[in-house]
Amino acid sequence: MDFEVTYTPEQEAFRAEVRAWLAANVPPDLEEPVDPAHLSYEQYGKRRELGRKLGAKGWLYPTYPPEYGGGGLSVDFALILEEELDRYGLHLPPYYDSGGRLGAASILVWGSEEQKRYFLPPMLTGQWRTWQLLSEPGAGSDLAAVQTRAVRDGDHYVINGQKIFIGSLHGCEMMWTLVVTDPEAPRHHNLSWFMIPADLPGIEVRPMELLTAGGEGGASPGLKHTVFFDNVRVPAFHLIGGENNGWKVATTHLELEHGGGGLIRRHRVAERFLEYCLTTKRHGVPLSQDPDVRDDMVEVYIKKEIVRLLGLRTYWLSHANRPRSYEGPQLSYCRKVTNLEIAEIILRALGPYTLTTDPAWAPLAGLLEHFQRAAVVGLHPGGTTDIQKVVMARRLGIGRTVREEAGRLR
Amino acid sequence: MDFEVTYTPEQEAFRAEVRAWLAANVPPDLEEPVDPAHLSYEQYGKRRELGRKLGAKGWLYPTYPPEYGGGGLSVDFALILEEELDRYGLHLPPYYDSGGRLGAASILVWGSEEQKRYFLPPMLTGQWRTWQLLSEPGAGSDLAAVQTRAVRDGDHYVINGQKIFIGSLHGCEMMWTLVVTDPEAPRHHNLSWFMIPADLPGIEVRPMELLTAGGEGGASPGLKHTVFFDNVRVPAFHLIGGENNGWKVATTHLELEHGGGGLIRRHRVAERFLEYCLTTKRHGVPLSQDPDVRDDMVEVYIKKEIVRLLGLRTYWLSHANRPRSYEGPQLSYCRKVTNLEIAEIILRALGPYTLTTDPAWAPLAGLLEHFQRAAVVGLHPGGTTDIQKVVMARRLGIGRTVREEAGRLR
Amino acid sequence: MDLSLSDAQELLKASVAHFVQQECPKEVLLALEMTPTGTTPQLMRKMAELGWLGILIPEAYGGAGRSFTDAAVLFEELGKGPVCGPYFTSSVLGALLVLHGGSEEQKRALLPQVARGTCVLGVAVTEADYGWQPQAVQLRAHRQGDHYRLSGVKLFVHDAQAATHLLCAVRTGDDPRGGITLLVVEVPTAGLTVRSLPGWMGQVDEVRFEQVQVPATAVLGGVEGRGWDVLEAAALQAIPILCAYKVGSCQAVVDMALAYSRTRVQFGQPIGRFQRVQDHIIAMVNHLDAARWTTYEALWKLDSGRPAAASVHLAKAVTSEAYVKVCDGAHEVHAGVGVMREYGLTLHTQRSRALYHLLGDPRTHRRRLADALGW
Amino acid sequence: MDLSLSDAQELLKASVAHFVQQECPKEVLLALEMTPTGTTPQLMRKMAELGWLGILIPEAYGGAGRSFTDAAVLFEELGKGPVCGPYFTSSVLGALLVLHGGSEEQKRALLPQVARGTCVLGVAVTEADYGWQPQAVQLRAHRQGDHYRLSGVKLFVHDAQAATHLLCAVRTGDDPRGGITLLVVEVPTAGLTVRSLPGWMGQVDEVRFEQVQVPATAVLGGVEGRGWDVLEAAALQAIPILCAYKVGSCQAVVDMALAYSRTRVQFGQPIGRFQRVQDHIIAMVNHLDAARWTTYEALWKLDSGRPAAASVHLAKAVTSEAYVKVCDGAHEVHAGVGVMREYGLTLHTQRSRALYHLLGDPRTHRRRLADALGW
Repeated sequence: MDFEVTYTPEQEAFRAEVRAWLAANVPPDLEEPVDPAHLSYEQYGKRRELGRKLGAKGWLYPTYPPEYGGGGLSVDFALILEEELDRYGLHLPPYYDSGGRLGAASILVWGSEEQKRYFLPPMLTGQWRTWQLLSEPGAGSDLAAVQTRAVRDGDHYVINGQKIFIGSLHGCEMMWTLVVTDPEAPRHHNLSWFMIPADLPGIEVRPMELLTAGGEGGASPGLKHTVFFDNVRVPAFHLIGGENNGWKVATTHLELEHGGGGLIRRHRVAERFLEYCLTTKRHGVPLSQDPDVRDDMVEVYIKKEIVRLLGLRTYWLSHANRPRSYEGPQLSYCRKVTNLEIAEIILRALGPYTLTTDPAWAPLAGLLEHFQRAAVVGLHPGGTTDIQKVVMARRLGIGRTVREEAGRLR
Repeated sequence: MDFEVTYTPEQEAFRAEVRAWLAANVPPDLEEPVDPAHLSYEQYGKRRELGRKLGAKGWLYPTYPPEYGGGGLSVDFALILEEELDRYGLHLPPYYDSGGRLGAASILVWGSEEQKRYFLPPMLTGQWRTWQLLSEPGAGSDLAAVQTRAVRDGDHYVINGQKIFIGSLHGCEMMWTLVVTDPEAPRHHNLSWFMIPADLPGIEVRPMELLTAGGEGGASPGLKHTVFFDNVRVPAFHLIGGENNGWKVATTHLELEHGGGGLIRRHRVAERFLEYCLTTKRHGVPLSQDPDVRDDMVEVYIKKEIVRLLGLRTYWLSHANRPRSYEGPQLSYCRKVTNLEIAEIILRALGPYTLTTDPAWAPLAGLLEHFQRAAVVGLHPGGTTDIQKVVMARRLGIGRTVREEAGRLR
Repeated sequence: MDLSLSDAQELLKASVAHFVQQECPKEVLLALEMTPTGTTPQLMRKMAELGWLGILIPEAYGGAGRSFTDAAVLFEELGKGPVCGPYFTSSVLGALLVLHGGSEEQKRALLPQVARGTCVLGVAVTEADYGWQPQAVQLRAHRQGDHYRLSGVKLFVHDAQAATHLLCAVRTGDDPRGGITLLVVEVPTAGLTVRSLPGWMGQVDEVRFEQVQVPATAVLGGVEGRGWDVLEAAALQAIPILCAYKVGSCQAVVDMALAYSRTRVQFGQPIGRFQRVQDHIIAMVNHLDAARWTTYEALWKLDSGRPAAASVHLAKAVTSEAYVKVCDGAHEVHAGVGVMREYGLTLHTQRSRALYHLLGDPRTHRRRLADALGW
Repeated sequence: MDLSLSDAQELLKASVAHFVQQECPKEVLLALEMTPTGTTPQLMRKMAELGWLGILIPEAYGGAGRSFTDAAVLFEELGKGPVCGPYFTSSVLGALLVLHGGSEEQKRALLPQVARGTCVLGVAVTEADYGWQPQAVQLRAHRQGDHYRLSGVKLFVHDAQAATHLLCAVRTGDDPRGGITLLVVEVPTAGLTVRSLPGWMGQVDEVRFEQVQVPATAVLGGVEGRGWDVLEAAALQAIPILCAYKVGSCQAVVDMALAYSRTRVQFGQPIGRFQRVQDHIIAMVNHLDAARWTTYEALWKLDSGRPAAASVHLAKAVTSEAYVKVCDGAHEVHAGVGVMREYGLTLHTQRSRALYHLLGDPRTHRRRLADALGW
């Protein structure tokens, strides 16, 4: 077993190259607001620009095929890239683009060659940012119950409906979604999967007022929206995977939503909390010397380490193309539950300081206050904890002799 | 609100009477072995004898109607009795007789007047000890799936089948059980409920080898058995509640099995653990002064207090004949889970001492070792924790507009 | 033994429930949550008229003079809202401080006004080194002739923005406990600034003293050094009422989840038919009932004159954790809908966190429970 | 990065699995559980022949000289049984103690025999004041000429009944840590009695010394005062292998519950279709995987020469709790069947408790984790 990249000379050279490139190309004035909803348009622009530069080198999607704009690199090289970006507090992509990450994978698996050549390069090279549109008012955990309709009209489809909990700050170029194309067909055989240009007439986007605009603390998408489709005409070419085959297409991005791609990002909040306790003195003594705080720190450390290891294992399975089963939803479940647990340990350890953003009093510029809210909000996106367990149970074969297979990622 | 009996002069007098009577009648050499499976036949005899004496005064079943051998007392008087018995570490009845407690209630609710006059007095006055026979190899949580058959033959029924996890040490005089009388009828309409003399030909009783012979630590039944019925002929008069009405009869004793009668017994193991920590010195200092042990003690104390209060509330609801709903199974669930939690806190607090019965080294004469096993075994009798939650959910009306009613207790 | 409420308590419960429904529906609470005081003059007046702002104040001082359990019934219903505002701080904790520590003159001056709602008491104890131990009170009041001079900060003070008088724990001596005095500081006073703290905490404030002069007559009870004893005595009685507020909150959140479990349909059936959803709610109910009965027993001990300290610490530890966990469970049940502000669940989620440390967090009360048990 | 086992490790895994299946089926383990040693001469011989008793012992001393991860693979499979017996104590902890602390002569005398199974090492550290801190070692060895004299008790010693040699931590000086020496005590020795402790703990013993004389040459490494350093160094490497044993145990218990979830039918369907049963098993799998990957990372750090202390403490804290919780979950799944002795689940339940404190309980390792992280 080897838990790290064991560096070959070639890889050492790659790391040096990446490090030099990042030093030259990461804007020095990149800011990361505590609350992603506060990301300025200017700052967002800098991140998009960096994304395009990474994309031009194939480093935005390093393991994707080069013919579609990816880097064609193996997992070890991709890990080096992630590690070096992490030194800047960045990850791939360096802005919120879950629609790109999940959508590109889906198109790679289910799109026609023509569609891959059309849609993937702008996604993989950072030209497009893409939103995923899944939940509807009547279809949350039960995603297959979506009601948004697409009706064929010549070489277009006409889409009507409403999607909620969508997107991020500062809009997007492209959207993808799951819609009903055959209302008469049985469940899971009635849906189709569309890529939709965001600027088509009839699309309206309205912000939602949530407990937090952000997501799960450090991996948060910013603002969420309701998206309305009013007779939106989408070219038939934008239907991926064939009519009424949408649920199959969805299994790929759901696998990623359910954690199947793994997680190698550090737990920024946990780490900064630990650092805060080590460096903040009370009565001249670091907080970490208070036995109760120290026990709380250990608790946080253990929890984040377990999630880190489950994330690393799943990342390896996915990127080394090993057989996967329940590991994705397990990671997702543990991450969600752990975040809430960590939030409550921090609340206990640091008291009401954890609840304010006051410039004079808030530790870590309000990061902890945001995390208190984000950990609650983070319980549901990408599938509730209950849904993760539904998938885990099927994959583990609990009460079943036939185990459900994990969604295809390539 | 009043959490205690507020003593009227009449009640004060009753307490004095009870106290004097107990002083005169509780054998001074009553022993309670740590493991109920070690109760000698002689000691068992003393307990039975005390039970008969209590029964003669109507104090064995103090709130039951006097015409059937009960005491006809109100809840406050019954509580005084329990409190005074508790000073001897006893409770009603002073030996394991869950079959009597649960069976008597069922007969009181569902028996004909003639049956009540025949069956109740020997039960309520301690002449009979009764075993309940519920689980079968194929029917545990799913009790209604029992397969034991009773076939009418003249003025008798002929019973064949097998029951497991039955009874206690030193046998019984009577058994009751749930059997199939109409294999063609739908679920819950195919069963009948029988009182069966234990000495009928064709009944065979074999001990089972379990992790512990005991139950939930301090409230434990001793040994469990498999009971085989081989063409056992039972008079038709012994059918309670009518043919194929057995499931309704069962709702009464299941309500009690699921905690519906409440609990006012002290948590002997928790209390003795706390006392042990307060009085046992290590390096000249009581264990309770060790900050970790002290925190563990508080944890145990809080858990047992919550169960005590839920038990008291449920006891009051039941004995004051107030509307009941989810409270019984909630109590049962919390008690089971809490016992296991307390066992693990004790394991953590006191180390491997908790696991030995060695005369030289075991604290509290091995009580804690027995509790380690008993807390595990106690998860399932009287309905698993999952089953308690099934009942709670129905009673709370989770996902249902119609709430299931609690089983009748009178 | 009788674990039911009295008829009078049932009546009070019903009228508070009606009041909350009429005067503090969700839309009003969503708006009040964003205000510095959490209340309005109209609400204060109505509650005063109903006698609720003086519920614990003896009739001799213009109050209703009712029992702790009665007050708990009131606050349990307010907790269901959850109704924000300075009612607990002023009419329970503040009033009890004056009752336990005030001179006859101070009682006559303050308590009738508290009952009428024309005086609102705030209680400023905690500071930058947050905690509810006497050592944490470090703001020093320097005696200079017939007044004290104060400079410093009280932090995480609940409801200070609504207060007309702040009961401030200050240090007048070095003895950790015996050096603490309570001062009645009128608002406004020169040099005193009260500022709402931004974030996820509701009506919690910073109170800043810059060379504030307070007359010597402002010492609660007229004698220095009694502050902590008075605070402990008042807190012992106030805490179960705060617990009752949380019990009401837990009940409201459980009811919300139960209702949603019946109406929200996914996978072709009400979500409450799924055992996982059931288990979230069952865990919530278990927390609720633990909170309820530990709280009620503490109230009964207080009202019946029994030693109550252990029960009070127990109830506080249990209810504070229960409220947080009940809200967590509700978010599991509600998923997306639960975090939409207009739905109203997050009013509770926020209060469950903001009230977690008030008058001592669970860990503090667990340790004090051990002490109270004589361990 | 590669988180898979090597081909050689997969081969080892398969042969151990085959061995456990053939030589230690459930019936055998149920019988061995009741014996003082937990093993038989035949089993010892077979394992020696397969090279497993010397898996960590360098080839120079007659062992197989394999890596920590290799040893972990062996013990993970043994844990699935769960196979009892002195294998971990003797061939891992004991052998590592001799390797770290023994003189060349002692290594040559003991290690080849350990590998052959003709010598079985026991490790006696804990006493009546139970704990794995140096302060807890109080049994004093008095030097008298060319021998030491010992009187006292070692308590909760695992596998002492099987041992031919006990490595005893004794006090030869007052320094809490520097005053500890390891003595190699042969069994039998006059005045030494080893007694099985009754109860729910398997092969755990009391070792009593009454005026026992041990030659001065029995000091491990020949120099006094190094005992604790040696013990810590050996424990750091032994613990992840004990963790791997528990990982295997957790896996076996999960597999048992999975199988039962498919075959046990209640309410007309396999019980595993009920979400509550699923959730018990899911929680078990989460514990298992936390145990597995914390353990594997610690092993990797050991084998690759990285600083491993923090990972070792982490793994020990996590796996000890995991094993207990996994067994609890399995009992929820199995209900009555699970507590029937012949079913075999309780073999694990017992071991999960009996191994909980061995080499330090989770609380100890949590605290040491903080220290190891430099906090």
